[in-house]
Amino acid sequence: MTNQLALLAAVFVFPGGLFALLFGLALKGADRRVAARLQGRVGPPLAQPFFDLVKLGFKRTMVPATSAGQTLFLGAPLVGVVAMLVAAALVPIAGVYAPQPILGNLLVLLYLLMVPGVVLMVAGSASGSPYGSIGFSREMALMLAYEGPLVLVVAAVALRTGWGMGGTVTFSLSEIVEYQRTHGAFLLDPVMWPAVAAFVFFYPANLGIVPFDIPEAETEVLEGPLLEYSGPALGLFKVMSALKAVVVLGLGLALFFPVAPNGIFGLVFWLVEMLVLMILGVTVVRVSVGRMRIDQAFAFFLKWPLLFAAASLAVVAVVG
Amino acid sequence: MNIIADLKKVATKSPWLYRINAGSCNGCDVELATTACIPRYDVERLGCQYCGSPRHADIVLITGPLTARVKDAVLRLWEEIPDPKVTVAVGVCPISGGIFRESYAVHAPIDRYLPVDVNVPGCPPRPQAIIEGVAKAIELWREKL
Amino acid sequence: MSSSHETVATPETFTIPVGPLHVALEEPMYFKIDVSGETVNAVDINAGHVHRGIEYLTTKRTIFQNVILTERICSLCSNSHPESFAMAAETIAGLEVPERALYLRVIAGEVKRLASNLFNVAILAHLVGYETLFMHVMEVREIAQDIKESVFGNRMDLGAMCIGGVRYDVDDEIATLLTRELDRIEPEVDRIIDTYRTNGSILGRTRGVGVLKREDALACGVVGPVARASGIDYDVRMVAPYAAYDRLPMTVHTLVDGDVWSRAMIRLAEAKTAIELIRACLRDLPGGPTHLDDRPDIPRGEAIAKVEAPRGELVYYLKTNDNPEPERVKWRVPTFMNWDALKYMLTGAKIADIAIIVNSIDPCVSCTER
Amino acid sequence: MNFLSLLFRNLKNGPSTEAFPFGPARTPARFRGRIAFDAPSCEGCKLCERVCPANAIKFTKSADGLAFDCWHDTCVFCGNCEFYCPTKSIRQTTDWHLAHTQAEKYTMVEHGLIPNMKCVECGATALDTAPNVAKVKPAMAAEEVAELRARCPKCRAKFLKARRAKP
Amino acid sequence: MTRLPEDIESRLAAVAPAGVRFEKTTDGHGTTVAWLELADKDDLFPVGELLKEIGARLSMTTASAPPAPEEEEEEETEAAEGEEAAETPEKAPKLSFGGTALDGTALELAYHFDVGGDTLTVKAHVVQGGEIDSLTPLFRTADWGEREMMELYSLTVRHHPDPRRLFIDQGIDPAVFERLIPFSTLVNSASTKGLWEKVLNKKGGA
Repeated sequence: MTNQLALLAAVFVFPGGLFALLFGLALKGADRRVAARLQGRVGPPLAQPFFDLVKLGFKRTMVPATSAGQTLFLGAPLVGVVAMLVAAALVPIAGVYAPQPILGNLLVLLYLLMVPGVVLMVAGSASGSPYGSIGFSREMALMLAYEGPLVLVVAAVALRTGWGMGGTVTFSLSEIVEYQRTHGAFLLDPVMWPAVAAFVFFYPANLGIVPFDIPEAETEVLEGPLLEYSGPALGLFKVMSALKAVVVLGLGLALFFPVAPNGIFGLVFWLVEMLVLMILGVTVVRVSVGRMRIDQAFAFFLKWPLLFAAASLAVVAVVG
Repeated sequence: MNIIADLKKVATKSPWLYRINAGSCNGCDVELATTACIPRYDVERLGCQYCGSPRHADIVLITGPLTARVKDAVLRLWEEIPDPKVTVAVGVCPISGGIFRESYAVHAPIDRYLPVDVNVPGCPPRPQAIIEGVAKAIELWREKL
Repeated sequence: MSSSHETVATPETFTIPVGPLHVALEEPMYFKIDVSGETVNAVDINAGHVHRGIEYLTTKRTIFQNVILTERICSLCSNSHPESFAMAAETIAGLEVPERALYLRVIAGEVKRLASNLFNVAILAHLVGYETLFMHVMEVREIAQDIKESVFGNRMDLGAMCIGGVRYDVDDEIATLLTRELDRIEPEVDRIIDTYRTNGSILGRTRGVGVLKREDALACGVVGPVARASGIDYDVRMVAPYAAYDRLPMTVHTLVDGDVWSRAMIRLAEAKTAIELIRACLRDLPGGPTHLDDRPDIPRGEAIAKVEAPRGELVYYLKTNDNPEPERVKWRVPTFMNWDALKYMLTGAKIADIAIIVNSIDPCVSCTER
Repeated sequence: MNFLSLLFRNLKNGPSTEAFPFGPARTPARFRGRIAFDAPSCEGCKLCERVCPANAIKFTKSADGLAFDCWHDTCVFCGNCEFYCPTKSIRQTTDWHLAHTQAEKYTMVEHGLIPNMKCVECGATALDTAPNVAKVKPAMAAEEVAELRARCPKCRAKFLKARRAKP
Repeated sequence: MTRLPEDIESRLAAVAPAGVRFEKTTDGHGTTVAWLELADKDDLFPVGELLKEIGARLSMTTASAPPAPEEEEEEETEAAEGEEAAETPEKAPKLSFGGTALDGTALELAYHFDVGGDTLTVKAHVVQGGEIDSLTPLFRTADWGEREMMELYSLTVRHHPDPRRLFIDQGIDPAVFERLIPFSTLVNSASTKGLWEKVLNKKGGA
């Protein structure tokens, strides 16, 4: 019983749910603020994403006449939010929180991370707009491109941890975190550097920022899949994207740098780490480059990230 | 009830802008782009954000004298913006037809076809004037929410 | 978007409507684009969304009102229209424009060219999704906007021209201001040129994209930076000099590749040349009046006048009779010629490049459709 | 690479955002804004009405005199009126605070009245316009102009003729 | 980019057998502006061929409908003043070069060519509702200009590849430039009047 309560709490309050949402919004706010500063502007207040969300709550949701079906159109973002809530509860925070095995492991998390992309695809096609359709095909191409390297990277981490612990592979994130806490972070382990390099490319692609914001490119396909959404339904997408930022960044920390003291200081340390990661890995990248074309992005991922990812797996396999 | 009122106050800090070009000469449009996007004026300070889809918009800025061919598209687009919304006519063309008023191809003033809330005259208005207009629109929007 | 969602012929080929109200396009225009996957097969251009019947209006207004009306055809080339119109009227009346006015006309025209060209390359960065660069170029352009507002009183429509001269003057204070602002903007323009020449994001999206070969360019009769980027050495300021251009150090820039990048580089080079021309004008500015006496009479007659607008050759034909209103005013703007070339540039392009290619001719729809 | 230096420069120099709307905005002296009309110096030639390309200026005759109205919602701020006005009675001010709500739309007007007066000489009702004395030689003194002004057009012509006749 | 050849006049006359009227002026910068009027509109195409050969570029086309001679009106007023009204015979309408009546029903088509910076304008006269050959086989750039002439005036361009309207909305009546008088109904000049009434009323009320 308490176990179930703890589970619910993990999904809806901490570290998933409310906590992840508020923190995710704060991260987005920080991203916008820092981006503004880099561009020589004042920028919006930190709480701007929160204001936006409240505002969307007051607006009317319109379902386009061209929509394939209201349930699909409105259900898609809801599925995405639920998936991200669960995913957020799956990400360990070093020294603070270890997810219960019953929720799932790294493989489940990988699947959940694909959900937002799929949701965007469904949303795009359900809206019935031609731009949505183009967004759909671009999202699909991009997912194909970045999921490959990601799987290889995760496999490398799983192998390294598994063998290090004397087993074969482990897909338990808690174990991966614990292993690094005793044997040193993978970020500092030269064997894992190709994996880190490959993972770095995964960030912007998965979070849909420049140079990989191709499916949602405002100037090409308007906002692609989100074009037809309004009001609370659009708000759900914002929630999904805020949660996703926490999950993806948290995953990165768990995979490569789960170094933190225990208890409340651990949490503070983690929050700061996440913020730094957001700014360095997302904000700075997005203000300093332009967008790629989908074919360029595809070719790019089949080159460098895949090369790094494959190399990482090979190196891990050779070194043992 | 108080919470709702507070939330509404919060909501007005996030007015998203959308612009419709109803056949303008570019002047107002370029000034709108300037106002909305560049560091010097940075309307993001006010929580404003330019959006690519009419469905995301709260404040709609219309420029141009509403030409015959663009009229239906403009009116349809305006319908697609979810309520509550505030309409701002930027430049003298949508307000009165301006210099083009007597042409066969122009349907201005635009308030014959849709309710306008704020007018920003100028040819084109300078960015600061547009910001003033947007500020007025935000006030009206708060009442409408 | 909003406009008709007509679509999907077969699973392989789509028809996507671009416009008429599209966020990537500054102005309403409407393309129907047949695509397979992400590649464009054919383009159909449907025009007329900004048709305001200005040619008709010119015959209902006096020549003095028309100087302003033509300025409102388009705010980006808003100096070239009245200049060309005034030149046509002056030719008919045989008016000798004061020397000082000729230099002042060049200053007004080049300030507009500077701002207009910077705007176009800024939009290029925006379309490439390079927001920071976009903001930076726009911020630099603000210097030109400040010049316009301080010297002429408006950020877009200068109101500099009148029949028989110019309406503004450059006194010592304004000359100092101009020099100071030019000193500020010049190094920034240099740095922007450098960025566009070397930046990977820009090069990756613009080199080899939207190529217009020289022979196609000649067939379409393209003008302005589009022609010069395809290797056609034609600039009205050079081949048919007007105002004071024959006395100024003019350089015509040409490139041969005919792609989006070349067109952007030509515009940037011309922005730089514009700065040099303004400096030369300030240095050589002769004394004397800035315009002829009040309102000269324009007798019956007809004339052709052309100027090099920021987007290329702008031609005016004016026919007057004994009325204060002209009998016929007709003009042909650069985009009218360049638009046709889009068909060559867009065929075989990627969807993602449509807006970038369209922007590369610096389309001025409001000029074209009048 | 030079792009990263731009980001760094932005960080170092801080935001270049203007204080407006939370502070004052810079307005250049030559800014062409709201039209201002000075009725006492107007000669009533109505040239501004004729050169205005946007039909923004209207003179209407009424029992009180000649009313001038310029509607700012159709004025294109081109400055033709000021440029051609022989007495510069019509000027463009630097005021650009013109944004207004729809309710105020038809009140965005610059209004002026050239009142009627009685001619001191013949007693006819005439408009109290400023006399056109720019080209009168020798130049007129202020008192003379005032004297001239108090007359109707016909008496003004007589007055000037008499003045020319004087040695 | 050659400029207008010296012998252009004789070469033009040779390809336009019905007759031409040629005029040119050169300004201080050496830029030449030339005007060529064709007696027969059907000579336009051969003239176009010659110009194509010398490397000209069709840069603009203008159609206009010269209004009916105003002399009539003026004469009426003059007649009212003087007493020669009875003496004035019904004048034959003025003719253009080539013999088209200039009574307000003829169209003047001007094709403006650019030859390396020089301008040559070729003029042809067509009666209202008449036809002219398309220059599109020679000059790609004639396409839009000719479509524009067709939507503004009642004129048919023969063999035009795409004779749809160019800019003017289908909802607007054809040949807009010819409806000079009944136009006021189409034009919303009533709008101006209405707006001014509101402006003046509001002010009065305030």
